[in-house]
Amino acid sequence: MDYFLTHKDKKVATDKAGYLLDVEDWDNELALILASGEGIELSDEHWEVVTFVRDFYMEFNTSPAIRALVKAMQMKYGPDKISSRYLQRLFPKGPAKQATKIAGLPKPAKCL
Amino acid sequence: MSNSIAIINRSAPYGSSHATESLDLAMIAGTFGQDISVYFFGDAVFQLIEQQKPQTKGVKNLSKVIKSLIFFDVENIYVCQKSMQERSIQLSELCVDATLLSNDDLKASINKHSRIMVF
Amino acid sequence: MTSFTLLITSPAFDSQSSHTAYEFCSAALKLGHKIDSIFFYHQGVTNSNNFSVHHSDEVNLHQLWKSLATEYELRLNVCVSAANRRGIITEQDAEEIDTTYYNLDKPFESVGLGELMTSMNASDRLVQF
Amino acid sequence: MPLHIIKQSPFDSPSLAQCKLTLSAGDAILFIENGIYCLNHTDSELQKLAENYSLYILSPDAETRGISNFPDYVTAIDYEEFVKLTIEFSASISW
Repeated sequence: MDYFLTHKDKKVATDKAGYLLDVEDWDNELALILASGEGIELSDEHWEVVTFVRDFYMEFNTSPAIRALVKAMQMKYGPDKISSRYLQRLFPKGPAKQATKIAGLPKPAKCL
Repeated sequence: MSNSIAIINRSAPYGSSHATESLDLAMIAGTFGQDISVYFFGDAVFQLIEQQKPQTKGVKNLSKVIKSLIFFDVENIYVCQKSMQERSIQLSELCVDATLLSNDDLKASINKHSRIMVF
Repeated sequence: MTSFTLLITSPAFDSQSSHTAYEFCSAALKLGHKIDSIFFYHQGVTNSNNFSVHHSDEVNLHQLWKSLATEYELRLNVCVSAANRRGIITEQDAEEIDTTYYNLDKPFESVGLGELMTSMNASDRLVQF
Repeated sequence: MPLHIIKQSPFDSPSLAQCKLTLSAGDAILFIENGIYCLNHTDSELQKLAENYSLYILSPDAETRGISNFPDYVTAIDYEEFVKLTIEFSASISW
């Protein structure tokens, strides 16, 4: 079975859980659609995390699990601002899961 | 010492799945707060070459993945000096700031661990 | 008594190592030692494939592990990601990819790699095959 | 002090050569599976190795391969003794 989102009159392929199959399909408007599917209205704080997660993936070819995400973001924004609680508040169903989905990245490995 | 983990990599990247699944394991060990050391030995030193450029979509650039280890709390990265020399690789060609170990240091370092895995 | 975690990273049929692990495990149990878990990772996950078919006069490691696990109540843990990549899936995985067939069944259990960490921390020794 | 387990033939794998680089006083080597063929590998100089390290061979694997007369510098063991070795040594490395 094929799964997809419709965006700009085009079909964008996803997996069954709604993660994009091709990171290159992503753009800012698609992020809004993906976010609304998660019941999240993207604030500036959300965008900061989503952009960070996407940049991390592009730089390291791997999605950051929650601890790695906190550690990497703290290095950039400082420990006062970033904590796992802060990320959890922005992405209640799990920052690693939801932020990667909205950032157009593949579903994180089940290994964790 | 009691529960420290050593992962000895000795396989070249891309030709087999050893490198990929070994790195997955290292990341999870780090994430679980284990005391972990990762060794690059024999052909595995090729995993550390900075200038890797996979040409196939869906094949991850392992040098990039190795660079991310630090965020997964994998901080002890060691590379065998002899293996580098044998393959005429310079330290400047590596993608991370790995600790270069002489043969004696390599032995001593590995011997500190009680859980040793080879990939 | 010593407790062991056995890590199996070699394939079930294509290498002898999984069979060595089985013999080692049997010997350790006979000597009264404890096996905390047998963890299948990398190519070792093929040990859990229920769809492997063998002639009746050939070793069937999948069945041997099952019998041993049932007799001694052993934990046969299989890394979910390594298994899925090699076409070995549970009933739940099958639902996720819209298929009705699955080939990983009890007492093999699909788990995350964190289970390996937990098991190693509980054991006196780790031996890789 | 690890127990080094060699399971690949020295003729097609660097296992024994790599293991040798990490040996230190008190270590032991156990030959199993195709590692048994190390006995046939003259370049490996096992006899010399035996002067400093304990060498063991898993006898069921040797006999499977048609090797039953072991040189006196290796000790032939069975699976139960294999288990005991992994307990005697603080760690094992499967090359």
